[in-house]
Amino acid sequence: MSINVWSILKFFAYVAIIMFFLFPIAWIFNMSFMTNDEILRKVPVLFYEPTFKNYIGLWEGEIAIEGFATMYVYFKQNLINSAILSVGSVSVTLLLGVPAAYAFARYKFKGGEDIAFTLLSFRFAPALLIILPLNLYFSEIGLYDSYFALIWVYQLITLPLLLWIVRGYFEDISPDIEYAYRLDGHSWFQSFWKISIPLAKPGIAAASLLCFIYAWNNFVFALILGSSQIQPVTVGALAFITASAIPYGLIACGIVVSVLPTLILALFIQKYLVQGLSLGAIKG
Amino acid sequence: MSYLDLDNLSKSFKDDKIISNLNAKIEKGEFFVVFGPSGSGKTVLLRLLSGIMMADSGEIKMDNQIINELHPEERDVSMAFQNFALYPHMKAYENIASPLRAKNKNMPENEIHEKVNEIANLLKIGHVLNQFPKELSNGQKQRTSLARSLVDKPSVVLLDDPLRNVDAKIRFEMRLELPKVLKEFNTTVIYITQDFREAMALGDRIAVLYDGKFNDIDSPKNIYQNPSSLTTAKLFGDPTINNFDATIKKQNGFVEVDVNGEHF
Amino acid sequence: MEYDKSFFNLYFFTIIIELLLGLGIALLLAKRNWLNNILGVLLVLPLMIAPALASLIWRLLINPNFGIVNYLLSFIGIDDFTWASHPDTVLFTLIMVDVWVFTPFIMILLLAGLRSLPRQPFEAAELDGVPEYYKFFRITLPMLFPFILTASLFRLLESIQQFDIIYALSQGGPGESSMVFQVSAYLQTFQYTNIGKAAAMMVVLWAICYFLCHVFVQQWHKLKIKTKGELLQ
Amino acid sequence: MSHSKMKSAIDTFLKGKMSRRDLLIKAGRYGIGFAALTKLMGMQVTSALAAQDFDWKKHSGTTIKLLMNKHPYMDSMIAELDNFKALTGMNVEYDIFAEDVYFDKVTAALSSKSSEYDAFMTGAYMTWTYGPAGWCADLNDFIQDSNKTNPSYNWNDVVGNLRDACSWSGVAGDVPGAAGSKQWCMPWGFELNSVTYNMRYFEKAGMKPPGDLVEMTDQAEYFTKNAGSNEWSYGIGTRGSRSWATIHPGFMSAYANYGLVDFENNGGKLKAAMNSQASKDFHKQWVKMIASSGPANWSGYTWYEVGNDIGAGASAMIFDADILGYFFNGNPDNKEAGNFGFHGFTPNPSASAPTPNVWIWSLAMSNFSKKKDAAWYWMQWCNGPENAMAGGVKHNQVNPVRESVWASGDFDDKIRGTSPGYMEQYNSSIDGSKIHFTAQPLFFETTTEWAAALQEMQTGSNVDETLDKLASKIDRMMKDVGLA
Repeated sequence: MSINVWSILKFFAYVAIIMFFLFPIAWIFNMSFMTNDEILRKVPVLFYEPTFKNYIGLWEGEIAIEGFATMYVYFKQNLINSAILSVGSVSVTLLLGVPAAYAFARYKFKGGEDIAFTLLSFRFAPALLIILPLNLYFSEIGLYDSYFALIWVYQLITLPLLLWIVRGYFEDISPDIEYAYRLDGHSWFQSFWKISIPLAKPGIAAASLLCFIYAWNNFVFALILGSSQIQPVTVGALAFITASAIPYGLIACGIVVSVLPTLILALFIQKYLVQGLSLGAIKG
Repeated sequence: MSYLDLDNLSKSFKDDKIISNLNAKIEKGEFFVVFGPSGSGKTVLLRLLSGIMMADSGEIKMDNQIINELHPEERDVSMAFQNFALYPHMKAYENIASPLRAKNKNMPENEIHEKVNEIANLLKIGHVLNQFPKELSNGQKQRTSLARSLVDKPSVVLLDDPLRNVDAKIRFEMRLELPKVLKEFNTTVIYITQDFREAMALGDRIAVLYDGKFNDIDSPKNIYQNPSSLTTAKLFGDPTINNFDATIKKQNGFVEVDVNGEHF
Repeated sequence: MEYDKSFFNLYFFTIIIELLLGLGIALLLAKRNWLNNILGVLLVLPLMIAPALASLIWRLLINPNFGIVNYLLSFIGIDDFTWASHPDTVLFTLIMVDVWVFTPFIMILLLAGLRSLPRQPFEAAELDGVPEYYKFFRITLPMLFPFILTASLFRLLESIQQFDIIYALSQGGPGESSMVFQVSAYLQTFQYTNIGKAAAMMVVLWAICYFLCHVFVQQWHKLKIKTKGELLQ
Repeated sequence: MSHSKMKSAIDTFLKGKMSRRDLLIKAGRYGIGFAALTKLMGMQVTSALAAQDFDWKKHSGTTIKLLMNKHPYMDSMIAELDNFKALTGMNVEYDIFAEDVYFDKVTAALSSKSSEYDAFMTGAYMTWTYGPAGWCADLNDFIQDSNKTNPSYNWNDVVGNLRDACSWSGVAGDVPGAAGSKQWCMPWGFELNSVTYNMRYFEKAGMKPPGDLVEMTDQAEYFTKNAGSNEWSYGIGTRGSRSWATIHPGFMSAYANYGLVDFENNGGKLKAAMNSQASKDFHKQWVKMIASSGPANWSGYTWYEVGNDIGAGASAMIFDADILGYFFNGNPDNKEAGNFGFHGFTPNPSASAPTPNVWIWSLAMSNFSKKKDAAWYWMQWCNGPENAMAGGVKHNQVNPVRESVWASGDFDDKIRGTSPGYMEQYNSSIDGSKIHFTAQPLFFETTTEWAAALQEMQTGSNVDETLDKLASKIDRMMKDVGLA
């Protein structure tokens, strides 16, 4: 009896969660195949002839509004920019953050905690506070409007996140396992590469995914520090709104397309996320 | 000339002296048991010997070479950890093969295969080589860990209370089996335990560690019969008898034992 | 300041709801099967949409003229819900959208945490026939606590600064009802061009974050040591 | 035959040696209609300009960079940009950002004194901050310099109200355009806040567009009350976000029409006047209208939602920028496109004509530009008579700022063909249109507070009290900067 109640509750929990979190997503997906006329109805249309006009328009970058004007969108370039910025940022973060996280987890050196905390404090440096001075600074040293500068600034968001998540995972690995590997005759670097990193993989995977998402979604840094040539999809998609319409179909379509790379990455990473326990018994 | 020479070794953490001015000379091929109560610094000693920790002062000489400053991977020492420290993401076979791959860069795969199987069969784990550590029983984990420390025939094997985390039956079996296996390798063994019976059963010599140094180093028989101090004697007493709250005092040249108010 | 109250309400409610919901979902999805694996990825979708765009879409979803959410609500008798356009409902709306976007963040971290917990304590508890709730409160929760702290730390720091959802949905209105620190700092910087004043506000914000963060990190260290039982060396 | 003679006549005209009137007379003599004349001019513009006694090639090879808002004006500029490049040999780069974030970008660029951008789009209100802060250049230095400005530029062709609105002395309370004003920007396109209504709905309801605010309120209420069985959802669309943008369109236009002011100016000291009795009465009327028949989620409404709603047929009319109605009417993706009528609106029953508050998309020059002279070449081309004509006739450059474009037959034909009542609306409104706000440096602070107060009143708080509170708050703010 009690098991029944429990599983009924569980069923409703699933339904509620799916409805709340995924229904809007499904509706966005749905809208991406609709015209604005079909989207903006008092009573929603459920059956309509799906149009690929939005997708084609995004791809071609030119949307002709019949007898009125031609709308230009630079979404493809925005997508490429987002990809460069996010992949670049996450790569740099992994390169710097994983060894640093390891150092903070393993070596209790003097001032180590202070450095770790300072790095964390970058994360809560309010963007509005630093963005104007940064703009001034980057203009002065000729870094305004460069991918490099943005990837650098993105580290403020991604590096602390990765550092603090991955650090916890490293701390969970028994140091004896690493010592054992070194006593086998492997160098410090080999034990880091072959033991510590593989064992912290679920944490590194989860942190990288989050870093990627945050880099991908960043808005204000790119907006202020870059020309329209290097704007990511987040800024680009807002430009769909014109003086003659809010093309919701196109915006929905832009969201769908902009989410796809992250979704694919998440699916790819998922096996590591899931791996967590299956390696299990890290402690013995 | 002894093979392993510990000269005035000291190690402390903050203000805590764990090991102070410890001396020992260990012969080649000897089964040297370090016995001491928990918290006496046995594990620290092993870590100093293996290079995981560096001594504050004193010297460790191996074959007349000072090895204090050498990294773990540079010392011809292997170790089996109390908690096994198996690599969870590698199968038992790869766990055991690890030292072979590390120290003999170009060892052909078939030779590795041969050596791993040889030691695995000797330790009766030939049938679990294809399993991950989490799929092994504690006894099998322990044997895998031993196999890993022995497979490359190191000059010195450090065994950190290897029987502590296995159940009584296996412990009993292994106590008989271990000396035989180790003899075949003709290697110097430093074995840590806090079980005096185990120490007596296994050791060629026993060193009794407390107060940061070796207080007795002698054959099991001698230590048992002629302990150099009361503390040693107490440690080697049968635990069931000593299971009372007892105060031991030296009074008027006599030893006085005070148990629940009664004097002996 | 006049917006102290909504400031407090917004952050604390939001984070507590996100934590509880994130933990609940993580527990629900902890067991590995095809449904949970798929949901584990799909439920991250809201986080993958930039908050600025997510808010734009939510504005449409809750638009009284065209919004699907309003349409569906009318079936259960809720007509003319005022959402972000009335002081009584604006906080609810902001929290709802924030929860929608950011619960997945907590969910990912806790799910990864749950799945990396060592098994022995659970196995032992199962052998002893310990009841579920006891297992949850005495084993799962304490072991998960460092993860919970990390997740809430990041959410707290983020939501104290993050303004795009609030700005897109209510600009701090109606009236002053959802005016928070960072929205007013944004207005000072970019609309009023009182850059100095805005910077001063931001420094205060930074100091608050610094303090909160410090407390959190200390707790985090303590918990780590406690849950580990022993710290090596 | 007549064409070649006409060409030389146009040349003479373009060189500024013949008046427009003479040109038209000549054209009539050769039997050339106005439309054909315009086309002919368009073809000849580039070569004609090039033939002027003006060194268009002076900055040949220079690249300037613009910071622009995503807007139809910008689209029409880009469409003609090759002509400019051919004429001057200059290169023009531009960054375009969505309006939602555009001014953030401008503020960031200017406040960091970046020389990245040479010219940018702005509104007149913004220059009340940018100008006194030294962020943008006084364009009088260029307009009045015949060495820098081509002879056919004809600054006086730009509607006078607009020219004035883009200039200011920098002294709080001084009227824009008064003596001592600096030209912080130049008008490029503008918006009059009038009524755009759905003709189909009004016909169905048997109504004519509203004569005054009371009638508008009644009509709006009718539409809202009868929404259930009809296609529409509510009566009147206005903005309601917590922002200056809520105050400046319909609201300020109506406010001014009642003769109300935002501040009383006592010799440079400003006193908030939103809580005068007349203002309170007006607010009550306005709040009653939006609360009873505005959009259900009015507070938060931005210009694009106002446009979106009338475009999709949710609202029956809007009291907002005329061009918003124009653009949504023209875009066939909107359900109700083509059904809109335009109406110059006089809210005050005792007023004689509309008094729209005007929004002007303008061009300003960054004071940090290192290529100001070159940037000025682009600016004088961009809002020069030739390009304004091309924008108005060939593209969607409504509303053009030059009287010559409004007077052109082609433009007239184009507007009348698509937008019933639009020309009449313009003609009835333009004389009364200007910036009805008091020019002062805290414009954005005070109007944002004003919008917040409106939101409070719309959601039920007492109008009198709220306005008293607003006025004292604004007085306090003015006092803090020494203006009260």
